[in-house]
This record gives sequence, structure tokens and C-alpha cells, in this order.
Amino acid sequence: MKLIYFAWVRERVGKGEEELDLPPDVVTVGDLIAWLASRGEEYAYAFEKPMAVRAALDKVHAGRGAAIAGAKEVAFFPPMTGG
Amino acid sequence: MKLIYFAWVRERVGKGEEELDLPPDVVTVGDLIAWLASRGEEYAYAFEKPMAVRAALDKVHAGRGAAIAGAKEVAFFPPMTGG
Amino acid sequence: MATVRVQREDFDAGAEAAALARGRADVGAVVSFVGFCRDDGGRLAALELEHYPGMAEAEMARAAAEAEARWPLLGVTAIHRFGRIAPGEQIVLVAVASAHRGEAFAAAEMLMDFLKTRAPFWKRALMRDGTVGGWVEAREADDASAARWSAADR
Amino acid sequence: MATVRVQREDFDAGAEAAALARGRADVGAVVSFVGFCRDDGGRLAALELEHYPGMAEAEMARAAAEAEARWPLLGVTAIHRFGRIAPGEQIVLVAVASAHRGEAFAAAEMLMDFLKTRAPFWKRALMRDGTVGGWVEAREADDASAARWSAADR
Repeated sequence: MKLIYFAWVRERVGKGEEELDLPPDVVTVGDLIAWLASRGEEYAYAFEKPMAVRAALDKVHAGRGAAIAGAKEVAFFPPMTGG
Repeated sequence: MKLIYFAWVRERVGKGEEELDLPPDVVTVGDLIAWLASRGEEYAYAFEKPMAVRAALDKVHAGRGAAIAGAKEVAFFPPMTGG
Repeated sequence: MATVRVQREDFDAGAEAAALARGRADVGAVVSFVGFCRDDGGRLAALELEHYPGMAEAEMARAAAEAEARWPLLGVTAIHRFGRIAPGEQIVLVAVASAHRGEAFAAAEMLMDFLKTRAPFWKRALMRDGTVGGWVEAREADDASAARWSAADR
Repeated sequence: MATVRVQREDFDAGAEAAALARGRADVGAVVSFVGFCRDDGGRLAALELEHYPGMAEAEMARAAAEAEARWPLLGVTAIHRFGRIAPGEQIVLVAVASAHRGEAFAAAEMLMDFLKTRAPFWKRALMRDGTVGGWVEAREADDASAARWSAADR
């Protein structure tokens, strides 16, 4: 699974993207955030306030309950501040 | 008193402006409309639906009860359709 | 502060809007509205716009002053043409600059509502078949739209 | 029908808005919004805008499609820049054409609300004193503004 990070999520994780093999019990976006947060200090920091991080599956906004099966890329980022 | 007419009020009255001496009992815009409407066919036609005609005193919108004393010009016109 | 013009000539809407922000860094938003002459399904040859010289400018300036009193605006430009205007041509411009977008949108919309219902302009339709169409009638929807900005709604 | 662009280069807002009405006589209204980089009282040197390539364009196109489904629009253009943007420079354009002004104003405002809250762009402040300011925080007011357009309000 390709994971992409933007803005301060990217800075905290320390990389813009990575490929990770996910354990089979990671089914939803919420599961993925919980699993990532357990992978080390930098991830714990990035996801310390889980609701402050938004997610997208294949470039479409996704809620915490969305199933990640079938997605090619999952992105995590702060609330948007464009415009 | 200078009277000015615009759009279909002007067409019905048959002139764009005129100078008229008003009788002393013409005090308000409403009085002036009633007096004008009695002056002939063309005026009666222009003011046949009195509420369809708007008025301005010295280039400021004025209601029927506004006193015309002191005004240099009174204008009559249909509801505006600019923009 | 507001720029108000009533003129026969066309105007450069983009240049007018851009001028409101040029050379300053406190403007965060410029909203501009341009009204065009539509051809009414191909039947209209042109609009003939009559206006009340002097009062037209004064009413536009009054509307701009009301908008400026109501919102913290950084610039207002309003231009209205008169005379013969063909389908596809520009009739009116309202452009508003402010720090944030909310007030620029609201002020531009209020200015157009006031301009439609208070500024002394009257449109007559000249038809393609050579006839002079009637004077365009005022729309109740415009009065309702303008009424949104009355003091009671604040 | 909508034109959506995400680009590093500046854009000609007036030309983009004018293009929506050019050569047609069914457009009665063009509303355009331009968002500018403010200097934050002189402290800001520039904004650095990061975006999610692909998703940024897709979200802008989705917002335009929602506006087109909701109002009878005759043209929509949305342009958003990324990269380093100095105070006074343009960041974003939304321009909407329609027959009547009400829907053009509403659609332009909805598009900006959606763009602010849904399009994946993030601003970082670079300060004049050489420090990197923080990432700009999302404003609750923007979420509230976007919520106005939810289905329940229709």
C-alpha cells in the first residue's frame, strides 16, 4: 500500500511517501491510523491528535470508517488551508 | 419649479422637462402628481397608475408625502431597470 | 474612496478589478460582477439605456457609501453604461476589495441589488424585427433581493 | 464544461473572466473572485503553498460539478496556484457565468467555500525575519461557511 503525507503530517513522519505492507487486521482508515501511530515516535507524533488528520483514498476524501481494501494510495494531511 | 420626466413617463407626457408654476395648495409629491394628472390627457395617461411612478427631489428618491418646497427640480420616472 | 462612473463607452472589467489590489498587500479578496446584455433568444437587437444624469452617479455613490459603512472594505468601483448596448456587451461593473472574502461577496451583491432597484436607469428593448420593444419592466425579485439588506436584517 | 487548473504561474484574472462571456449572448452575469496573499501587517515574506497533485484538480472539478448541478451555470473557471507566493500576488481565481446574477454570486461563493475546505492545499508562512512561520491553521469559520451549502439547506 502506498502512503502519502502532506504538510505537517509529512514533516512529522519525516518522509513524503512510503510503501508499507499492512497487517490483515487493518481494514479501515481508522485502523490504519491506529496501526501507524504504533510504529514509532515520528508516527505517534504525526497522529497524536487523530481527529486533526484527514485522509484520502485514491485522491478522494475518506472518513475513519472507510475500507482501504482496493485503494492504491492512502494520503494523510492536515485540514486544508488553500483558497 | 423644474419638472423632469424619464422613460415611459417622458414618452406619455410628451416632453423631457418643463418649468411650471405650481398652485400654492400643491405641497407634497402626492399633491403634485394629482395636480399634474388633472392638467390634460397626456398627464392623466402618464400618472394613470400613480403608484407605478417614482419621484425624486433634487436627485434624491422621495415618497408621496415628501414636501416639495425648496426643491429645484422634481423628477418622475418608472421603477428602475438598470444593472 | 469609491470610484463611480456613468459612461457611454465600454470598460475594461479586468483592469478595474485588478486596480483595486495593485500595489497593496492588505487586500485578500476582490469580488467583481459584470452584467451583460443578453439577446433574449436572438430576438433582441440592442438595449437602449436611458439614465438621469447626476442622480445616477449620486445613487451609485450612496450605495457604495452604505456598503462601506456596513463592511470593512478596502476599495469599491462601480461603473454603469448608458446608450445603445448590443447583445454580448457589458452593461455594468461592480468590484469590491476587502481583507476577507465574505464581506467582498456580500458587498458586491448588495451593490448590485441597490443599483438595480435605486439607480435611475431604464432599459428599452430594440428588437431584431425592427420594432421597438417595450420598456423593460422592473422585477419584483429585484426588490425582494434588495430588501434583504434592509436594517431589520442586520 | 468547467475549466480547472492548478499551476505555479500567475494568471490573468480579467482575461479568464472575460473568456466566459466572449462570443455568446446568453450570459447575463459573470462573477469572479480573486484571492490574494496578504502581508500580515508587514511580517510575512511569502506563503509557500503545498498541494496534492491530482487530488487538487479532482476536488476543484468535483466542486465545479456540484455547482453546475445546483444552478443553471453557463461557465465555470477555477485556478489555484501552488509554490511560493509573495504578498500582493494572486493565489486563486473562481469565475462563474450565468444568465442571472443570483446564481453566479451563489455559485462563486460556494466554490470558494468548497475550495477552502476540500481542495488539498496547505499554506505555510515564511516570515520577513527569516523564520519559517507555522502552517496556516484551518479556520472554523471556513467550515461553517462551507456547511451552508449542505443538502439540508437546499
